[in-house]
Amino acid sequence: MFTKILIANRGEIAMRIMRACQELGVKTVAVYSDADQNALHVQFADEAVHLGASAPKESYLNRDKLIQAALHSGAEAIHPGYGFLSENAAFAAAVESAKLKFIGPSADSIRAMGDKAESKILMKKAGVPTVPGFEGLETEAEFKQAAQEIGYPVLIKASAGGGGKGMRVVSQESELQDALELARGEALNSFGDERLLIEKYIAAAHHVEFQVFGDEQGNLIHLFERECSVQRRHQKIIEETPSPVLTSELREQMGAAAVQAAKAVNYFNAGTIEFIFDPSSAQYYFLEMNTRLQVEHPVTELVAGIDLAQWQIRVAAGEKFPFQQKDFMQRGHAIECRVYAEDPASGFLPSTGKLLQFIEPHGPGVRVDSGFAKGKTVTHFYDPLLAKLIVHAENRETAIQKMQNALKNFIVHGVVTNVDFMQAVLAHPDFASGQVTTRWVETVLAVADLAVEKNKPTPEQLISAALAEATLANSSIAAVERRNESDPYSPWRQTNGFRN
Amino acid sequence: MFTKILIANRGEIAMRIMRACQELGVKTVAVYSDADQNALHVQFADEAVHLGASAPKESYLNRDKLIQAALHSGAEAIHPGYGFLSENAAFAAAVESAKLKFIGPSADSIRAMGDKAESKILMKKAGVPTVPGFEGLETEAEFKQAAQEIGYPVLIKASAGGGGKGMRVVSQESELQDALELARGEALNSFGDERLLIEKYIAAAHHVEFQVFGDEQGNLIHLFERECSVQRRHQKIIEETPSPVLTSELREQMGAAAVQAAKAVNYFNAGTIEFIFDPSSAQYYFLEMNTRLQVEHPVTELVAGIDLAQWQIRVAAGEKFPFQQKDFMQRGHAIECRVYAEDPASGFLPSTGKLLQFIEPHGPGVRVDSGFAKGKTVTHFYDPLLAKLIVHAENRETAIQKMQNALKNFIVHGVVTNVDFMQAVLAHPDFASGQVTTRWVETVLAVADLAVEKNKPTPEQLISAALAEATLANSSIAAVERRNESDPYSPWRQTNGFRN
Amino acid sequence: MKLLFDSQPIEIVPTPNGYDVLFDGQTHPVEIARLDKASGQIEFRIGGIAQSAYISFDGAKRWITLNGQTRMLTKTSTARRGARQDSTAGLTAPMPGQVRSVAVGVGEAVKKGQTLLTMEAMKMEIKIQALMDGKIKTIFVAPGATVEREQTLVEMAE
Amino acid sequence: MKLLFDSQPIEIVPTPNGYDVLFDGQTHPVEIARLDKASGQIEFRIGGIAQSAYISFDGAKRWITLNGQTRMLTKTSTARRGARQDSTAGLTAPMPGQVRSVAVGVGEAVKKGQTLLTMEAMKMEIKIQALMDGKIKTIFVAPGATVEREQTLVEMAE
Repeated sequence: MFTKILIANRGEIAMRIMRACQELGVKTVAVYSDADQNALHVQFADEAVHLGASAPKESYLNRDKLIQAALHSGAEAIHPGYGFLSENAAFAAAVESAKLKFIGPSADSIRAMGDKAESKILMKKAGVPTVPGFEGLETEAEFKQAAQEIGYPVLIKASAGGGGKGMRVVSQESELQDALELARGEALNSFGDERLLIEKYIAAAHHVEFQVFGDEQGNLIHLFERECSVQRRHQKIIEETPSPVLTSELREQMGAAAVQAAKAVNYFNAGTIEFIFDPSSAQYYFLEMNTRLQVEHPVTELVAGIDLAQWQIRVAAGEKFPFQQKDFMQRGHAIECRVYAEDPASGFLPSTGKLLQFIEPHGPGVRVDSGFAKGKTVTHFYDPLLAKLIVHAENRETAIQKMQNALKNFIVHGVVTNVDFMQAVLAHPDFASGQVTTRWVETVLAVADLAVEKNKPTPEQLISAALAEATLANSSIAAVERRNESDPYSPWRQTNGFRN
Repeated sequence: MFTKILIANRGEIAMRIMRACQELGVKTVAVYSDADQNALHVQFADEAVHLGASAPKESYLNRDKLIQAALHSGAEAIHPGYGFLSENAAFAAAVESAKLKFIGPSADSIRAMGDKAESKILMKKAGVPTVPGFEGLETEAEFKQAAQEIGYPVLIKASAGGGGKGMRVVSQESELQDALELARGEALNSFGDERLLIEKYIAAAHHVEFQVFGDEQGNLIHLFERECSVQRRHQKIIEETPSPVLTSELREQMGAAAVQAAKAVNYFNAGTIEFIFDPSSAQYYFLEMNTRLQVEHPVTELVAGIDLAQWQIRVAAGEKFPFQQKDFMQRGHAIECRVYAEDPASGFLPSTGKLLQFIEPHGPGVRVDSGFAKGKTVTHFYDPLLAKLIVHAENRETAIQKMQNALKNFIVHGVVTNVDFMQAVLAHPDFASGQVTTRWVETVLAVADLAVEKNKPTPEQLISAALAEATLANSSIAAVERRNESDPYSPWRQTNGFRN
Repeated sequence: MKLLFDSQPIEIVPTPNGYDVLFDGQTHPVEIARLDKASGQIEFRIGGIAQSAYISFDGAKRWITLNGQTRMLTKTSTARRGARQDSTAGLTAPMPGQVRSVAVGVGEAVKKGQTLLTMEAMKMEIKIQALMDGKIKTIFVAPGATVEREQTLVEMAE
Repeated sequence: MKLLFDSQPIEIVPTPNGYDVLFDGQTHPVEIARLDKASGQIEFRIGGIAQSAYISFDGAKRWITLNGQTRMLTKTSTARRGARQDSTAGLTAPMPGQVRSVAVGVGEAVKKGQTLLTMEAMKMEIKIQALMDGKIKTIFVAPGATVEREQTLVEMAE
């Protein structure tokens, strides 16, 4: 086992990994930017290295600084977390070149899965179902013929693309020509590459992904699925497992396909195969592979009964993964809610500020993976994830109840959060019946109504505000809080004298 | 389902039950004594009823006051928790007479299992193994013959007994006469009843108990065992499941015996069959039944994947328990450490005072069922349990690691706790090999050494104390804490004027 | 004590048992059960029904959580009412972030809805669009600039 | 600054980088990394090794948790040293609790080890036993009385 690991990340995932390290008896090195000098992960680590300015490219995305920090602090390995450099093949390679261990898959695996078009071709070869479509077409006639073959509606998207750019849904042949021109222009502008691909458009799709895990000796299995269809702007908000739309036959098929996909790139460590699932036809298609630990890994941990973060470190240290597929089963139901600093009533605009209150819910079956605490500041430099609230219960119904109650007891002041919004999702009949598709938040859930509902304060809210004014205002609270603040750099010496 | 429940208890178990109620959408009524007016369970409940003075008989043991409080507040049921009136058949009967529901077994079941000698006879009849021995003997000659039949060493104990009184271990025949006389005298003094029983003395025994659970329609199953051999003064300190000493064959046999025992008294709701287990012979013997939820129920919840507190309420409300024996399996390993306000170095003397610091550990697989918080006061009126720390991991080894790390992060100041003592237990090779018997703490673990080791402060401790003096002392901390204290009865009005 | 929250006038008057809170022509008698200044928690009763609120102070803002719902109210003084400018000519940053690009120049004529500049915050791109047809009068920021919430970015003229 | 903890003399002297802490003839240079007054947490380095301590103040007592181990130190002033009475004649309550029964009367002769009274606290019975042979001089408590830690219960004479 390693004696010291550098965690090249921040927020809740840095905390999660450091807790795993503590339990394994491994020392931790945190890294931080200017904005994070007072952050929780810096305080929690055994030591912390300052990287640079707040902008990610000066800090958490700066490969050289990270590797230097690891070498300088005597760390033997780097855990990348998720986001930032976690899926950067060049970083993984550079880490290994510096004789450090990259806690994740090989640089080759990351590279192979990094390009959308290439990985799709690779998966087709490996016999993994992909969305029906064609790559490498050029003329309008070719596209027209392809569209007829696939059947409308079709999706046109940039080969080099991502983030919805250069993407067009075409419902009938008459729209095809315009769509091709527009998509080509956008693709060229955004990626400097006008190549397009065409595939079947799946209107009401679920996002169902499979966790895979393997050691460096070639033992790789899957740990079942996660249903991640509750999304806004292509970003997941609520995840759960088991998926309410899978039968056990489908689960077995898709799990086998996920293992096949991962083995096609000689995968090891934790990874996720994302599928698009069409409930109308019960068909599933490979979407992409995430070559790192996912944000939503806790639901798998709870339902499969495994500590993924610990095992990531163990297998990176050379341990064999001692389990086989048959050792795992899904037990109970787990749901994760991502508590974001954002305002759902204003189009999910991020919200920043100092956390005036931050009370996490507690109780049996309630887990909070948090990167913040009362008094900490949420800045605009990084993603708005404050904490993940995860519950585990006997079945989906009780898990929903548990989550609703836990959300009620999660109190955040100082930034606007999506907590109340997630309550609305959980209380919706479509969620109860498991019919939420990836476009559901945008198309079905009446976000506008939520905003309207909030316009008029309730009598109880007005009374609370008035009571606070009468009892708490101008009291010692504000003064006390200021005095309790700790300043990490020039602490007590200016203010405290010595008594001899 | 009920709309409102009164919880006739305090501390962590009151909190545990109220959390279950919250998730079920059931309103809660707390009760409290003078000493507990500021307690956590009072603040957490939807409403709270004052019972009376701090002495238990004036408050938590006062049947009439509890029933009146339930009737007055409109509660439909009473949950007794553990301890206090939870195993009092007369209370259970009185609750039902008041047209309230007692959340637990029937008064008849409680009564049948309440008397040690009677329940032993009942169990023999039901074919449940009991410790070999005889009841109803009178003359010394009868005892001598019985002892020969059983084989020395034998145990003589008061039929009406409990708490070790009137109990004598006899290793050879020459000691028998004296032992009988002494035991008779003690039995008469303590219980007004000189009847004795004789049974085989099991020197190196494990305490292994089985959780049973049933509904009022007659479906009753077991939920596997708990190993509770780490004890001091016959009180459990650390519990775990699975037991390191059971084979799967033994588990199946003992589980079946537990179900048989419970069915013999038409048991429903949560209960526990305690066995003495002799590892040298692999024999098990019925010891007694606890007709209520146990302190250590969380380890079962984690390893069996069930919420016992919720199901207690559900089946009391008339729901069927929908599971069969085959629906359950043990997954992973769970350990519970009871954090007591007591000083192991001074013979586990209770410690009281105000909690100056109370930081609970957090993290995946770590659960804290707590009845206290920073600023609360631990009084001498009730038992010294501050919180239960429970971990769940893939296997026993990682569970021990997780517990060791969690204990390291549990910080309590203001009262002495057994946290460091439990670290010593967990680190002991006997614990690692699962060889701890019920008398191990007293006979093997060198408590004296622990005390000596603490006598001399370490250099780091001295340095910390000196730094605190230089940086924290006479600072704003003390003043701030005083100002933050909330006074529940005459809050802001004396101090705050109004600004118009 | 007269208050104004989100333009709602409220009066609060101490009583022997607690307070009377008056608004919309109604009087709500309130009893205080417990007050925890450290956490900003107030437990009270309205008409016998127990309520528990968490309240934080943030300048004129009040963060209130009640029954698991959080909302923000703004305390205003009568004097400052109506002072808010609703001009469509000045474009402000909807949140703190960094200016990524500026798509127009001073003096340029633009159409309503046209993107004038883009910002970035928390991995998200935000387009600042013209609220009317007109001309660019002043541009206050350059690409790369860090801006605060409600900082004016561009001023237009008709 | 000179201190005395559990009879151990310590001196602490500010330095440009933090403090020097002196005891047992050794000087330990300490650097402060972070100080959180709200939680009483001090992060510091001794000889380059990071340490994190939680410290609470309780009159003269200091509760210290370091590396997951908690211990209490008592700060004493040199003046008060040695003032503690070690008499075996006065019997004090080892902890707060309630007197359950008194087994002896004033003037009664008792043997060392004989139970004089029983107390109850936290469901536990505690026997107060004579520390020497002698006579009961005074009994300060009656059954049912609530007593504080270190309150004198019984006084004996030889």
